[in-house]
Amino acid sequence: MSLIDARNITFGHGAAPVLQNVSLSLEQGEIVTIVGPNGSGKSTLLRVLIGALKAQKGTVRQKAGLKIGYVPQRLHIDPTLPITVRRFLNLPLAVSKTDADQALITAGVAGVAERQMSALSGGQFQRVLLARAILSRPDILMLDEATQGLDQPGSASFYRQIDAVRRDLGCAVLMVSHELHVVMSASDRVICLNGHICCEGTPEVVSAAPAYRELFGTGTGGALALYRHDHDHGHDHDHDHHHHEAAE
Amino acid sequence: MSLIDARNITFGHGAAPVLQNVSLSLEQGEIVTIVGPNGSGKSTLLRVLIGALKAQKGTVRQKAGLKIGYVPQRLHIDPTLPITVRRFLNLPLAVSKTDADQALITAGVAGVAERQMSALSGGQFQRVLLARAILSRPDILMLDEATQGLDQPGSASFYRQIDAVRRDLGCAVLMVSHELHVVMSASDRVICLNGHICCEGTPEVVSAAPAYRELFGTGTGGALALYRHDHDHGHDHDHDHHHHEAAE
Amino acid sequence: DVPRVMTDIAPIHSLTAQVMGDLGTPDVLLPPGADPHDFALRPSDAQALGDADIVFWVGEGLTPWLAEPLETLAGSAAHISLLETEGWTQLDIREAGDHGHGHGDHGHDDHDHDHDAHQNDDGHNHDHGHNDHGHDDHAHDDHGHDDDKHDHGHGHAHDHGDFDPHAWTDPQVAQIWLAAIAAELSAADPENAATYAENAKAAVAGLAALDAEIAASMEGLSDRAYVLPHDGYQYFEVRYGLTAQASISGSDARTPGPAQIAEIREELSESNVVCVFSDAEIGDRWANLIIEGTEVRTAQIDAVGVGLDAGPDLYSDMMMRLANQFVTCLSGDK
Amino acid sequence: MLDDFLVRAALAGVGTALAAGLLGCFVVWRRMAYFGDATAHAAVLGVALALLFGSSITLGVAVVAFAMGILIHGLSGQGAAVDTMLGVLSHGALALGLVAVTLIPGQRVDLDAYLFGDVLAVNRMDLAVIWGGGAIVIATLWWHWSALLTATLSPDLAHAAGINPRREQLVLTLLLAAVVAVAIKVVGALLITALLIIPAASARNFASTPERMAFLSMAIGALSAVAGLRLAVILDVAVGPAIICVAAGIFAFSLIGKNLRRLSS
Amino acid sequence: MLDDFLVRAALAGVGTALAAGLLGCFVVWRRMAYFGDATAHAAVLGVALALLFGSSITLGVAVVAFAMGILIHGLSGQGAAVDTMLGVLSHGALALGLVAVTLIPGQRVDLDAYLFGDVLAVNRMDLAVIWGGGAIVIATLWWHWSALLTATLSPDLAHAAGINPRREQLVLTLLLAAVVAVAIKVVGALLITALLIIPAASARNFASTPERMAFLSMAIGALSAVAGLRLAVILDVAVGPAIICVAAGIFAFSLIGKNLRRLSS
Ligand SMILES: Nc1ncnc2c1ncn2[C@@H]1O[C@H](COP(=O)(O)OP(=O)(O)OP(=O)(O)O)[C@@H](O)[C@H]1O
Ligand SMILES: Nc1ncnc2c1ncn2[C@@H]1O[C@H](COP(=O)(O)OP(=O)(O)OP(=O)(O)O)[C@@H](O)[C@H]1O
Ligand SMILES: [Mg+2]
Ligand SMILES: [Mg+2]
Ligand SMILES: [Zn+2]
Repeated sequence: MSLIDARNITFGHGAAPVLQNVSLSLEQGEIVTIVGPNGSGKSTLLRVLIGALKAQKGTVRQKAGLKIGYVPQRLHIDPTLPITVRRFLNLPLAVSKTDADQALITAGVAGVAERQMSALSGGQFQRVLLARAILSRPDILMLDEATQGLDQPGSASFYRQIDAVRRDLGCAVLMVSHELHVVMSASDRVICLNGHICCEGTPEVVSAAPAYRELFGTGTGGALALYRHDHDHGHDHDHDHHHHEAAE
Repeated sequence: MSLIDARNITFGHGAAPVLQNVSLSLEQGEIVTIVGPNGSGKSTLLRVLIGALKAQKGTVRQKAGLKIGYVPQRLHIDPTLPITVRRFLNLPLAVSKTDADQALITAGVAGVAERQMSALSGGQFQRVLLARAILSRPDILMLDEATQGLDQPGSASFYRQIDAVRRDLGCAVLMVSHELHVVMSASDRVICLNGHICCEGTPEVVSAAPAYRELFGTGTGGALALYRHDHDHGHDHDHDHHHHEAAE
Repeated sequence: DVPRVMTDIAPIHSLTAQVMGDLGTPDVLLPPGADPHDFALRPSDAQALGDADIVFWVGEGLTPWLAEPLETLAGSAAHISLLETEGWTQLDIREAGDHGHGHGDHGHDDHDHDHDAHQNDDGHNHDHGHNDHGHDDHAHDDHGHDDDKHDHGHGHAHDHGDFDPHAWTDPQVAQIWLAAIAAELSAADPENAATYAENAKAAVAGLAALDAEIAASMEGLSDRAYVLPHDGYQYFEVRYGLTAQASISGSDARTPGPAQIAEIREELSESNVVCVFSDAEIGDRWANLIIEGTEVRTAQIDAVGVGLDAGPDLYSDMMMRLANQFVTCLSGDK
Repeated sequence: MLDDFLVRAALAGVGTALAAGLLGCFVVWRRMAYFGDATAHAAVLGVALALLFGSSITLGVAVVAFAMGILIHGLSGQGAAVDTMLGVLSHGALALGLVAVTLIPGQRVDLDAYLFGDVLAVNRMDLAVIWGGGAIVIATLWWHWSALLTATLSPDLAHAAGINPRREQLVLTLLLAAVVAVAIKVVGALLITALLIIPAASARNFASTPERMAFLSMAIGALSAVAGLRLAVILDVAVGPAIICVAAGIFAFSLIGKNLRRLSS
Repeated sequence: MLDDFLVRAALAGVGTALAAGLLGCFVVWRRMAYFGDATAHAAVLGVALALLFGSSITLGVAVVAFAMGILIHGLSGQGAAVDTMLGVLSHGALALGLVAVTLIPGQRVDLDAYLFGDVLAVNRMDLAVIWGGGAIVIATLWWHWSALLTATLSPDLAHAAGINPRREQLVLTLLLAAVVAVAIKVVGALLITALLIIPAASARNFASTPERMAFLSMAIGALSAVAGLRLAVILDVAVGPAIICVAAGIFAFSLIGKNLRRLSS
């Protein structure tokens, strides 16, 4: 049986539906990425899957006893609640100190265990969120733009970790990301969402799909490449680059 | 005279200093980017520059009547305060309706003017923040990871806009960003911050500096490229790509 | 031994002090002038209650908040609620406001205590007359207050609110209470019974003289219309033939509503009210508001001993002053 | 016309409600619901101090309310949540006031008037103070509107725009102290906060911009004052609580209305 | 020992303060400072209703407090800020209670005991209720701790962890109603919130984790109860306000202490 199985979800915050007839199921061990333009309902879909929002139509079925490690797109921790990073990692279930320390080291924020959550920089905060999600040894990791605010080494190590976690825990990963070029190489399956699912499949299939190209232009990095074309800072392999991405 | 001139800034939230002896000045029309690992004090520096934090040592001098357009790294708008996007754009100074509509179109969120700020998706929110900052016709735009959460077309259009704004308004731009490869091509000057300024200068100078290479590896995209080397999803131009970024 | 005695308000304290004379000094919970309708219990009060052998208090009708503390803090003491003594006539609580409508029937009836009936009636047929209190037999020594413990359990917590508790404002009632106090003290302290009886007798005589003096001074005022601050003077009025046109607040001195104020202001212009009184329980702001724009006078009255020293003399001083306050404001030009 | 105490009461109620309704929006937005409480409760302390030093009670209340405002302002820079800070100060002040009142030798204080208000007893002088104070409050808010709103939204955005959010907060704090000093006569110390937040919270259910919320809030406040007075006359009960009951009723309707709108959409 | 009213008062104060101190942390974190107020003020309404229907007052208070809890719970799902909602309900209930009490025909009610508390008059039965209730509150919190904390931090994180944040909120709400019903005897309806938030706010200044804050808060609450009683005896003033004055004093010290630590570092 699938870990989680959503069928024909329709959801709207007000009158207009944000998600229409979206179906999605996750199998153990697969890495699935949701891509889509801003406001296309990606975060909403994740929140429906974890049960924070109730779909107006359709059903969400979770495997019994399913453990989800969730990294929300935004999390505002009120400074009135004093909470150290270490305590945060132990919520809601206690983990061993060694595990916690190891997780922080892996996340690249070894020194912050005794710091207050509200006193972290944006990137540090994001790394701690991720460490917590992985520490709970989940069946599914749900990551909503988990690399936002991470520096480049952090971002790279993040993708390496995802892969390691999948290998070690055998868990499924459901990510939302705008880093299309990385996503395409890191996922087993890509879902392109724009209110409804416009296309879905292996990265190769999706990047070739007309619906996807319509949303994101001719290549994954095409948009950024565009910018580069406007400026000339002496990139002698501009064409090469563009070509590379367009072909990806 | 410089638009803003910070001299020997030292600042700490608690005992340990976050910024040590940082000096920075901005001239009209230049695009300066601050790069640095997570927790290196980039956001803190921006907040010292706008006056939200008082430096423990050193001085910040703003040109008289300086107008700053600021996009913070995080902004939590409490849903108790009902505020539409249109009203938000008019704070603190009213702008014409045409200007506001045009700004929203440029930012790619034409339809949201009458929506509540708290009902925007992450990327839509970010686009509105940016539109507001530009609308105020500032002398300096200060952008703290302004492209976080933006989809790729949004991100590309953002960089195009920055350039346009600099041209049209003649304003200076001070950005914080982790998108090293774009930054390097979009900035006149790059400051590499890690508590102190480790190196500074034109993109070419900085990307060649040993301090920079120590922080970010051999190339701007090196870290991400690393990941790609670990996986083989059939990218037949992996090497080419890596080479490109390393040389940038 | 002389029992340690606790009293609730200053007038009761004064009466008790007269009975105890030199044998001892009773304590008082609410100092002179304190508003019995407001709650305040301090640690020293709790201590004194705990130390007491006998508590004399007016009763739950006046200080409903005191019932429970009495039970927990002075559980072993005898509680004498003076409202429950016999030999005097209890008056019903009047409906706030329109006392004056009953001017016609000041008849002398014998006042059966139909406590349930008054809830439904509109107050117009209340007998504000001179009741036959049967004051001839002042020596009610046979009341049998010899049981140590009066049961003030929670069961009948609200049975006492039905008649007006301000009975001490009638010196004749006070005389009966003096006897009750003496009886209770004698029962607790038989050795000094004679002294208590003697003191009580002297005190009763004093009150009789006071009563006569006041009655004389109030002569000829019975046709004067006035407004009471709160309905806490009914026994005084009945005793001396006065009739209030209205009272701003009810017998429990709660804040009046606007309709009440408006009605009184209307009555003021229609009738020949000469004085609107204020007292410590509800303050003078209402009186000032009501007389605004009229020639009507305003003055203070008091029946809880504002500004007087607690002690045996307080009761007489207070009552004389109260009479004077009425006389001063009611006599003179209309 | 002013001879009728009901007319005076209505005018006092409406004047207070207008200023309170406007300020109440900021109270709701900044989660300072306790500010009114803190200052109002401090007023009890003010009464006690005035009696102790034999000064005018109005003066005592005003001075203590302003002092409380400044204290709150100073403490709120400490980083702790403002509402918690206010909760502490509010009840601390009330407790201190209650203790102080009982310590005054030989003095009887009728706290009820300050706790529950006595709008029926307002005189022309009070009316002048209420409307004068209300006008100043509304005018100042009007003048500072944009800056206040920006500072409320985000202190950092305010800094960037050259607005000092601390100064704006001080302005707000002092205005609130003024409203409390004025409103204590109308609804009493225990219910002032209600006059601040209930109209604003009701308005919240229908407004999409801060300005609309502000106007609605003022309108609801004024309506509550007039209808509450009417209710008090009908039931012959104290006016302050009656005004708040009406406001709470309007709030309940606003909730129902919002939900109906939501369902129907 | 229980014969001494001071011992009984101290035990009642400490028992209440322990439960209130623990719960108070959640009140502070969730910005529900008004919850205590709302339920406590509802108690005034409970008194009125009990008299109207001739039922026991304690029962009336408990029923209305729980009903208020459920109402708050229902409304807080509506999206409006919880603290504003609570402010509205709080003052609405107080106003309604004040009006209702004056409407009861021919009945003399003394609200003061409920407004200001009378811990000096607690009997053994009251003590049993206070400690029994306190034990249930603390045990339930202990049992739910992790889930409550996660739900407080972020409802979404709770959902992901299989915790229903609405249910946790309901638990909290009902516990708070219980504490209020118990504490009304000790500090009175007007000051219950103080017992909830002042110890927690003081503890906030020294704690780095939720657990340490909770323990400190309980300790500060208990200390305030004992020292407040002592203070009341020395000054001979009402006990409830004296307890809160001491707690506020501790809070002031905690602020000063925090600033000294900050300066010295
Ligand atoms: N309120 C605070 N109290 C204490 N320390 C803080 C606070 N805010 C930030 N810090 C610390 O100061 C340092 C600099 O933070 P800052 O937010 O400036 O980093 P940054 O360079 O913007 O990082 P990022 O790329 O992650 O956004 C970090 O180590 C952070 O943990
Ligand atoms: N609380 C809310 N009330 C009303 N509408 C909302 C609310 N939250 C989100 N929306 C709207 O729902 C749509 C989907 O939002 P969602 O956050 O799921 O987008 P997203 O795909 O995650 O976008 P992004 O890439 O910008 O994060 C958007 O149009 C957004 O404006
Ligand atoms: Mg999103
Ligand atoms: Mg930052
Ligand atoms: Zn009386």
